[in-house]
Amino acid sequence: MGELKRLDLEYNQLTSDKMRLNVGPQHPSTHGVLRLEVVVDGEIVTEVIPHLGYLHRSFEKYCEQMTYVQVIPYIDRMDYISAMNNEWVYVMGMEKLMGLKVSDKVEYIRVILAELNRIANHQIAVATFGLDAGAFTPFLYYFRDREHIIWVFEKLSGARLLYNYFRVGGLAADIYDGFKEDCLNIVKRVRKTNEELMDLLILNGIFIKRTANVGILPPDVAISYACSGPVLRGSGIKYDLRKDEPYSIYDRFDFDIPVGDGEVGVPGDCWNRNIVRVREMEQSCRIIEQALEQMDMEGDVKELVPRRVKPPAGEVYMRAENPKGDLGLYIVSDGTDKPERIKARGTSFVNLSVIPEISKGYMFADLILILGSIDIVLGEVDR
Amino acid sequence: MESINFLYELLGKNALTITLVVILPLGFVLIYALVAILAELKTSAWIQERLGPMRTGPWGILQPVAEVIKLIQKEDITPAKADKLLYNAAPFIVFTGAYSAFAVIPFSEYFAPSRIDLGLFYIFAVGSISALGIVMGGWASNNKYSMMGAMRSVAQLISYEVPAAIAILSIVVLTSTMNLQEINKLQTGWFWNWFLFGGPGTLAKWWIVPFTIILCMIYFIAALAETNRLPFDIPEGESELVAGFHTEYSGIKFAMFFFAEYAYMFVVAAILTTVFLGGWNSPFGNLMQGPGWGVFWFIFKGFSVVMVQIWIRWTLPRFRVDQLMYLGWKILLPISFVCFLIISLYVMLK
Amino acid sequence: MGLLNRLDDPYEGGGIVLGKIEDILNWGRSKSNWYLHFGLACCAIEFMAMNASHFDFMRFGTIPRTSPRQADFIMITGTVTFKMAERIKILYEQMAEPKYVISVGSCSNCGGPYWEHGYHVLKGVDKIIPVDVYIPGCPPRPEAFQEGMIKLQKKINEQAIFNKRKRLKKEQSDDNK
Amino acid sequence: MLTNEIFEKLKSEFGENILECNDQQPVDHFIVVKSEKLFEICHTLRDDDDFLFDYLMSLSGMDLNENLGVVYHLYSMKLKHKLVLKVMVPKTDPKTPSVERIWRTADWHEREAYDLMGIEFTGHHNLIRILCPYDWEGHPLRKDYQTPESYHGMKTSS
Repeated sequence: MGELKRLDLEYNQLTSDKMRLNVGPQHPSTHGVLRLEVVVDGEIVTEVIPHLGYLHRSFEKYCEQMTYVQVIPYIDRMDYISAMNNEWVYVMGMEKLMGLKVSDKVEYIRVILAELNRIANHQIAVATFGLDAGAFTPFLYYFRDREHIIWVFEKLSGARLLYNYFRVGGLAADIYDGFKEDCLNIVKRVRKTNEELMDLLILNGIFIKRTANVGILPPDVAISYACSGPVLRGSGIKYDLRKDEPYSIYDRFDFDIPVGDGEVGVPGDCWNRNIVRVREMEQSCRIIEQALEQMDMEGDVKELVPRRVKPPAGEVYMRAENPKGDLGLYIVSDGTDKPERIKARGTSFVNLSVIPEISKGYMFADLILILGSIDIVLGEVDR
Repeated sequence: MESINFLYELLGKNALTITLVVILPLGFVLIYALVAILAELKTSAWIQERLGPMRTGPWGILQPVAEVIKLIQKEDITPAKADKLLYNAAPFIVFTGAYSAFAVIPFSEYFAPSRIDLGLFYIFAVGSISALGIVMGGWASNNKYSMMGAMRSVAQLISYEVPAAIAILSIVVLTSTMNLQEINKLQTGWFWNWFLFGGPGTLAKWWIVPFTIILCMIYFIAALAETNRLPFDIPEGESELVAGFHTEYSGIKFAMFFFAEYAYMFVVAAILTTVFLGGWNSPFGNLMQGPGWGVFWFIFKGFSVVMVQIWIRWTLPRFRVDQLMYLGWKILLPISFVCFLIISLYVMLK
Repeated sequence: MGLLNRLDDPYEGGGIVLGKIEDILNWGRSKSNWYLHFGLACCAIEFMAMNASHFDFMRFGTIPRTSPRQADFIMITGTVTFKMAERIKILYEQMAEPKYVISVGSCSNCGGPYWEHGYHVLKGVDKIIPVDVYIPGCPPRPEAFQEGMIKLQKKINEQAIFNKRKRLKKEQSDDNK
Repeated sequence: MLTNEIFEKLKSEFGENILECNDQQPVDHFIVVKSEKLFEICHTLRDDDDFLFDYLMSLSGMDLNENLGVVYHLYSMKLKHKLVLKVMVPKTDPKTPSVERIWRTADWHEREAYDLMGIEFTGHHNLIRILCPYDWEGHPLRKDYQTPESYHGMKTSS
């Protein structure tokens, strides 16, 4: 009996050791240089501690040294996947500060470019999410289509990734002949690929098994963490700045805001966050079509561009709906031609902060998918 | 046993012959692995609308050769804190496990290196050795990712060995032999004599045909899991475990893992071919049947199965470790039991 | 093909046999290049586009590896910060010889747009690890990646494995002429 | 609600802790408050039925030469109104209450402000550097920051 009791005691003292895994900074699926310190119990994740700053390029310090025009290329390099949208936020903020009102043609071109870039961004997001789940082929299909969007940007701005195309008060160059046809072709292509990829990836049984009911983010937690974009909408909250406080000319278009409705899984899980992106591509296509129809080709896109940008002293907080969520720029001007301070509220920075909250208790393989479903860009997290 | 080994008959049973018999499959494995690697590269490229390697010889067909030449030259790193003995032994054990299975694989009616009566049993026994090597390698690397990969690998092997064995066992009930050569001979004739379609017999066999097809699929799924191919490649799942159990291996030792994976792919394809697809038999009765054709049909069928494995790899996403277990224990195992029961019933009634 | 071009060259020292073996070995290494993609910033996205169907980096016989042990060259694509620099060094040291480094983009070549005022950007990755090929651009176009890859293959093809000393001497005397 | 209405309501509740309301700026209006009662003020802003500021858009540290400042940009998901809140802290003793327990997103924002500006948020559960390496010296976004010569043997200037 005594022997048994001793054995029993020993058995109760047996605990499984927790293992501390270092995911990143160099890891195939951290989407850049994020480092996650993960404590795992077997395969179950018990704690996640993110370490940032591996791409901290001192963006805000640079802004203080540059003139207002020189800031634009640096803004590009923040969220480098959707550079057009980033520029737009900055340019809009500056125009608000200086009281400029740009012409309709400029607004339409900006909307089209921003929506094209939104599609490009979502394509990368969905593609890399599939890659995290182990599906390599959809990744290449999406990149094949993205290339056509890049070509349009290249014809406009000369660059493939970081465009430096928007200017305070206008654009760097006018659109080229055949821009309309190119855009319509892209829209056609995007729709076709999305349909194809629905079968191959999004509604694939294994993919649904992997992503549905994983990494659930409840709506109230999402708001408390100030999530935005597809992460917030994936939780079922209809919040989109394009509708909620229509900036630019978004009130002229007819489009829907897709939210995670729990068609598969529950709202707030990885699958729903992902499907929001897929559906948003379709909405962007609709906006592009309407914009192309309404657009007037006459007019000069550079007539309001000032030689020297010198806003009055003051401050403005400008935010707009970027593909990843709302990017906020807090621009403080002291009346000189260099900004006093520019603070960027990185969308990915804020969205990433929910990772420790929502990844506890899931498997280690799920953590990678949760990270993928949030769609971060480290350039924006670390700035 | 009437079947004869062509070489034994030609040269007599002496040391030279035995060496030849041993070396022939090795040569086959090496050439096959090179072809399979090329096939993998080119098939993936084709699926993804790319070209694949193009600059190594015409259409890149020398790519695997270049890779082997490169891998031989690479520095062979042993991590300082690794368990040296196990670390160095692991790749050899993995390759041995895959290669020794070739001892009983009947390439033709006239060539099977060894014709032991327990052929199937032997393959299952030595097939598990490679898992042992994977565990050794993963544990000895002293790397957390490697260890997780190794653990997953064992769990996976245990889960999928059972349904695979039961699927094969059902066919053994039908054939009442475990000798691979005998199983082949039973399937001579047209393709409806294959065990995929219930094996030889009268029309009365029709009601077990669905079950033999299901068994074939069960074995194929389990084989995918045992060879660590997508969608079951969680031991080396790139997106989470970096490179899994072979994270720390470089140079020629990594090449051995690489070769072993492809060799094992052919082993499972060979079993599938032999047991379900008629082995070296022509699908068209006596047409194209003969010693030379036998080798052709066997390799053709085996390679087709390998190509299907490659095709699946570039199409599907990956399972999670618990879902993999679920599939193995709760879906494949019960179904294979049911099929086993029905086939036993059929044999009893016959 | 490098092998065929080199067959016409006269072989100093070494002889024809060693020369040929050397060529075959170099050929293998230059045509089968597995890379560790060290994606840091913007250039990584362009590199992903490079990998995709339109440009198809795998045409050069490159295969992405996720473990540094199995990689032949490392692609540093993006801005190297001080926090990252030490990790790059560790990773480079973990790679098996022979190993090469391609530095992609202005940031990792010299600091790029972040070369002047920043406090947290390393001004060029060559301050910590030796670089074989620099690919300029911010970010480089996929064509530039291809050019860089061809440069690397050329470099590998010209390497001496046997009779290194003799080869070196000959090169020096050639330079002196 | 407009900024001056919010100002009036806060003034009636917190008295002299609410310093001024600036509606002269060309663009954004803001309210300046004292740092002592900041936590309570923020709590009211989030929970009061008239405010319901449940969404902290941004939290920025500022260097205003003699003072350091923290700027809070608030938004209400239900009532769809915005507010800019400012706090000044002296450079010699830059301490202000943390609002991390009110809006969880403030956690990382405050760490960032601490890292780059050196503002200490009292009551924060884990106030460590977030972007710079943990052994970095100084707070880089301050106007008087001098970049160190080298870090771990690597030169910081080109």
